[in-house]
Amino acid sequence: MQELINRAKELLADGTVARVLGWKAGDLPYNPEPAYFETAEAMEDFVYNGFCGANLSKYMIEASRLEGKTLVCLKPCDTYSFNQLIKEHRVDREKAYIVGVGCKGKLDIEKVKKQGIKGIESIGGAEIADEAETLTIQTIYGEKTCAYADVMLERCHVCKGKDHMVYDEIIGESKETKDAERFDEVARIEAMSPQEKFAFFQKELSKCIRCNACRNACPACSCRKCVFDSNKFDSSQKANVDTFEEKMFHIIRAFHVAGRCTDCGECSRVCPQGIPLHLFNRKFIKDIDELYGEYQAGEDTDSKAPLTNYTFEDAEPSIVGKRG
Amino acid sequence: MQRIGVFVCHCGSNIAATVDVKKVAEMALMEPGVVHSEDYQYMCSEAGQAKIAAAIHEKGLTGVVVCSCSPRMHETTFRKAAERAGLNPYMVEIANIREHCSWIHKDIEEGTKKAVILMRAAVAKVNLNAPLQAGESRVTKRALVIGGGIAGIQTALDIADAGYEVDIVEKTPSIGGRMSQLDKTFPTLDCSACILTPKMVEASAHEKIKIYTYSEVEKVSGFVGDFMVDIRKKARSVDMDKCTGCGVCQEKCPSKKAPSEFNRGLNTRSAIYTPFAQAIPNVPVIDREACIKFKTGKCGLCSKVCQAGAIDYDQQDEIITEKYGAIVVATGFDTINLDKYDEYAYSQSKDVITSLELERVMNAAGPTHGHLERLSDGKAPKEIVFIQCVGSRCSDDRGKPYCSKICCMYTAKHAMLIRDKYPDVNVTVFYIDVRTPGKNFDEFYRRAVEQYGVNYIKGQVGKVIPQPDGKLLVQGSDLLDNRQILKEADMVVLATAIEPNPDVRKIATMLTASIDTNNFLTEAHAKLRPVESPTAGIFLSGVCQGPKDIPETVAQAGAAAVKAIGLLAKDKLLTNPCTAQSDILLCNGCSTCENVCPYGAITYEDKEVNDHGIRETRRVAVVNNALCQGCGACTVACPSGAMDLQGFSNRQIIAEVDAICR
Amino acid sequence: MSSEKKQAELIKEISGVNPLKCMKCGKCSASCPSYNEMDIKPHQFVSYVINEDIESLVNSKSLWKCLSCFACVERCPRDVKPGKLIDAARQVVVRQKDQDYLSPNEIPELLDPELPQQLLVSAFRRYRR
Amino acid sequence: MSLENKEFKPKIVAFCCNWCSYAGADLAGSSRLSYPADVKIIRVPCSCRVNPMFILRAFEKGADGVIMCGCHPGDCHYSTGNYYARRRMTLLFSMLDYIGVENGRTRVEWVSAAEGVKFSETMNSFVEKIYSLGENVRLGDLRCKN
Amino acid sequence: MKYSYYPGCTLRTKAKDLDAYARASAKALGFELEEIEDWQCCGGVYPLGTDEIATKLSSVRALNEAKEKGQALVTLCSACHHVIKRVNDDMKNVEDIRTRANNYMELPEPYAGETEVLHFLEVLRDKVGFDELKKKVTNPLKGRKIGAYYGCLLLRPGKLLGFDDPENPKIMEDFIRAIGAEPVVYPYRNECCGGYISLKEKEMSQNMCEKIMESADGFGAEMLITACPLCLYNLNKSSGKLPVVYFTELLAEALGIKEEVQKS
Repeated sequence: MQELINRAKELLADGTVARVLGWKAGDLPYNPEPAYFETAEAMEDFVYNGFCGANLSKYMIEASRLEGKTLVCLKPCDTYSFNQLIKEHRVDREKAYIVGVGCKGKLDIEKVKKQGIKGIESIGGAEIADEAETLTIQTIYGEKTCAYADVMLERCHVCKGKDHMVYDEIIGESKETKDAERFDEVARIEAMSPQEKFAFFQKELSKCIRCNACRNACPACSCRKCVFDSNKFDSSQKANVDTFEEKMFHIIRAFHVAGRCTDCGECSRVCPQGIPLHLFNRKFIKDIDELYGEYQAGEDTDSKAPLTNYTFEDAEPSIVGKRG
Repeated sequence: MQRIGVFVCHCGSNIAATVDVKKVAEMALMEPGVVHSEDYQYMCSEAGQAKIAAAIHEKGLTGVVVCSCSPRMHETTFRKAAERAGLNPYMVEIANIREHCSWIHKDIEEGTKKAVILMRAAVAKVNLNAPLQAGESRVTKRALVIGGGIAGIQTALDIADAGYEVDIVEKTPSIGGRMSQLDKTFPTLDCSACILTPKMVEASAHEKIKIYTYSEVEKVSGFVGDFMVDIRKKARSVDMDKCTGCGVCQEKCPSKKAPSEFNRGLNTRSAIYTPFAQAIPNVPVIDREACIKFKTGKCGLCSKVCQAGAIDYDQQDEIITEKYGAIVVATGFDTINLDKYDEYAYSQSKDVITSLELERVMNAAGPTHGHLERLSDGKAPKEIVFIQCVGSRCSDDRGKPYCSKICCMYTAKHAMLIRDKYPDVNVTVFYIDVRTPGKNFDEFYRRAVEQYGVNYIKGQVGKVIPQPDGKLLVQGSDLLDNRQILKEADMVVLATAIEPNPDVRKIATMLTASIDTNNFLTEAHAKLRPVESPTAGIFLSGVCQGPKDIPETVAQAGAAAVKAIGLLAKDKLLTNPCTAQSDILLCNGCSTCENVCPYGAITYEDKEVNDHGIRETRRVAVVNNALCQGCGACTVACPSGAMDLQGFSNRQIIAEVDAICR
Repeated sequence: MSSEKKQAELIKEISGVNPLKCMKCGKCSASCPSYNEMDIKPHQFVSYVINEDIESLVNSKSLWKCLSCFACVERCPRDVKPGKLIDAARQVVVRQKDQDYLSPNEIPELLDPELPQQLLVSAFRRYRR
Repeated sequence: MSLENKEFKPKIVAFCCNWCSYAGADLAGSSRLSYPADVKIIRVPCSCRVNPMFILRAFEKGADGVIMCGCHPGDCHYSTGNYYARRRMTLLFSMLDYIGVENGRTRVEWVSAAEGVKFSETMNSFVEKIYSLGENVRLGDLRCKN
Repeated sequence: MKYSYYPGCTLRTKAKDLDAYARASAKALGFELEEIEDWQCCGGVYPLGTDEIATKLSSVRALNEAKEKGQALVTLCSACHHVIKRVNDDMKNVEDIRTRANNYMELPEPYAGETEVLHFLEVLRDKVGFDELKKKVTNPLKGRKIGAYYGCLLLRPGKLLGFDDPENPKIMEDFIRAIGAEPVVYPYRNECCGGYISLKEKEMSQNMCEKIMESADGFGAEMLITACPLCLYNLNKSSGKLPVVYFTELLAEALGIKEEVQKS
């Protein structure tokens, strides 16, 4: 982290960048939040550790409009999102100085809490440079430990890899954390009976409180105005609770980002209700891979997206019934 | 709030028999926005239209719903009527209660219920309609004709005579097309060259016509009135300006083994060649695949003998870009490949030939100098058998499902010509049906039978069996006699099915003109718009649209020309106002819409916007309304809903959905 | 349904042939190697089925002269395949009781030392239930 | 068609492209080829105009089945519209299947302007399918609030 | 390379030669024909009634056995090839037949036409390659003028069997060329010999064979080859103008193993 901070200060000092986009410590040891730093002094609050899960790519939409370059810290998976935003002309590559930061898997505080660890005062072992494979947690009830891998975010178990897709320089090493197959969960649901599938999704979606956290965090959901907020589809009748958007919000949101979603997992990470929203996006990704050839959004900035592309021999929609 | 009038048509009893029209009109009054409703016997009649006009005036209608036949039938009629009464024509919507309702249902209650729902959907839509104004686009006063056969030549001449510039693009080294390969033409038996060559000369001499031979259309963009076309002028290796057409190069060329395309491969030609003596332009090309100079670097004889110094081995393909207001497709046909019909032994015997090959055999400039002889041994045949419908009228994948239309007549012609010139030769024709619908056609065929003694046998041939002595045993049916015939012949002529020139698929794709399962270009309306493609500004001339003979081709060529002239005569075109439009405030500038637009109608511009007081420059999508055809692909691709389609907006369609599911 | 109609339907069903596709070109009869042995000619089979004259069809000599060589099937331009109709008609006959065209009793006299099994097997399949 | 359940009259929305399928439906009409009145057609310029939101909207408003018809691949009036539509619908249908909505409630058929018979046959078979599936409760009921 | 092999009834009795020469030649060419266990007769004719199932089961059994071994199924006799290939096509493409046949068979895993069915000649052409065969010929049959007799079963229906152009086939001609002899093309090579009809209509069949013989003779053939025991029988029953042998006999001869086979 120190290397990162030093380098950031250097770049601020020589005027290469006008600001730094990173994370600053929150009120709790596990909730750092995205922040801009414009001076060396301000950098004192800068943190980068296992709880810095937030994908900063999306902030670059806004930062692209600011005067001067912004140094942005992107983890390997964040760079896919950044690339995708370049492809969609939403960020200006010239306005970004990308520091590819190392990552050894990001942590899910909910998983820590599920282990019965409460009253947390401080957490050791979450530093990136730290080789520790366990977290040492000081709580008001004394010291507790848990395995790092056991409390990682779901997305880190199916990590896309430790390579940055786009960067100006890389600081810190990344670790391979993949220990599960990306589509296993989707396949498990696909294998269910229609009744089971429906029951599963009905249960999950019923938890939704329409707080829009998923939409706010999603780098693909970067529309100036969401269709659910505009009157273009008559889809935002706020008066009635049981409206179109209420029922179909997540399906439509997933469809809107289909072929653009990099599977960064932010939606599920930020959901206060713990809905596994990534299962929608990942279903589309799985289908796209199977039907139209492997495609990873954000891997490059110029390939044709699956939904703006076609071949003469594409599968017919009836394949859905035939696949069983 | 709109003030909507609903007009329910009885269509005589067509609608009224299955739909309670009074009830539909009555129910309409309960719909939001509806201030007037009435029913009438024939809404499309003058009296019916007058009722609509009257209601517009008297009730101050802002929208009209007509419950009647399909919008494909009378939408334009009603829109024009409304326009005459001072209403924007795009404030009219049709509820299709005939084709989609009364004609398919029997129960009145059921039919009425459905008609009411269809009416509601249309009313819901009109409630959200907005007046639309057709835009204008300019017309480039020049036409392109693709294909230089008789169809293309005739079309070009007619357009040029009307005073417009025309370019002909012809793939082969000369214009003339299939007709130039024919010996005589039915039903008058004039010599084909005698009537075609003057037209070729006229076209090449016409000051308004420019001919690009040995050239192909490479790229087409733009739209009706304003097409931009790239034409590839293939390297001829001969300078067209210098060449005098003396022909010495062809005589001296040592490479003479290339099969002659013009003579259907029945003999050979030199590597530097003009396809035939009357070729226009009379400038040879070098076939680089056959030329010794190009293959080995040695030779160069043609260059040495050319006194004009016209030979240019370094010539490159050239791309010419030109603008056109109208494009006429006249790509013609070829005969089908007979590989799958070897029961007729076409690949096994040289004496089994196609009718087009017979044309060359009969022609004085052909491989046998016009003598009727067997290609295997040069002997004069005594028995000739013609087999009709080879590959035509086949429902399997070997042939074509359609009738090729010209074969009955040219076979009668061939039979007659042979009997006339060689009275000792017996001619037998195996036919399934003899089809002669045309002026003086049946008389012509009867002449072959009655005056020339051609033996017509009703029945198809099953197999042609080559004999060790070189004769051909034809095993066929005589269905009228109910017997199987074994007939010994010296020559067998196959009336081979014709198919559109294979290039037409590529061309149709470039033009976004639709094509049917047989690769014939589709006309805009089978009966009422037979020479227009559904794609605006594209016209069809000749066999590319369907099998036809020379008189029909020439007639269609003229018709296509008239349609093209009608377009070129306009200074401005009104464009379809149902185009996409992007909401500048919602646009993310993501380019997704641009990627799916088939017309290149969407571009991105940096524009100053005022978003609730915030002024900034944004990259936003801009639709060129002249290019946009209104398919709507972009509207669905757009994630933010910024892109919408006028006349079929998201809200309008959702309103229809809601009305139906209510 | 009349019994003739039923039989016609049965033949269409067994053969999978739609006789209405026939355009009466006669290419089947032109291809048939057994043509001269047949009383009802291949191209006529179609009209017998269309006209529901199954009686004549099943009593025709042609049934037992067709070689099932598929020349007519291969060459039929309309995908009608008269050979299949003939086979179906033969099926209709041999499926009826005591209508076998070949009885085991005749076999010994038909045999000769070179005669391949295949011939007996296939003849049995064609001629018997 | 199974009509045992006389009570159930399904609501079926058919999106038809203007150039092929709507014309095919017209041809079915002018050929008097009947299909159940439960089908209501919405005219769109091209199958690529059909937004998945329209389909979800229909279900949400109580439709029991939604079918989309367009020109055959390769025959699109706008050249490529139906190719995009084909991908969109395939993915949408797969998603609906994934969340447990019966696959039979959605269908895409390519119907040309000449295929009046196909149009009517398609609608008959689709309506029959919807009758066999019964009323659509799931999509209207995806997110029950507790 | 190992193939499952279906000999068929006649190759076990009257046409032992066809079989013996084929097996020996296969070995010489570096592939093996592994006879499937407990095969049953294919029935000799493809059941034309679309409603027949029972008569197709023996073929399905053979096909399934090859599938379980993961091998292609090779046939020699034209009739067996015709029947098995077409039944396989039914199993692959005709749902009704597939379902009903599988119901009868009660296989551990339903059979759906997975097996590739190859005629011995197709193995020579598509797997070994005629060029490769030519290299292995030790005793080229130089100067011999040979007419190929295809008959009907191998070729038709052309689309289903996919063997060769049914009107102008050339696989046997290429084969003849590969073993060093000169093929004689004659128009009756794809006409029927009369087939099973020779049991009760000897004269008809003989007339047909006569025509075939005459045509071949007229074009200069000195002998005929065939793949079908029934064709061989019928042709031999005619005037016998030309000798008729199985193609495998000439193959063995060209590979220099004919005598070896005869001895064993």
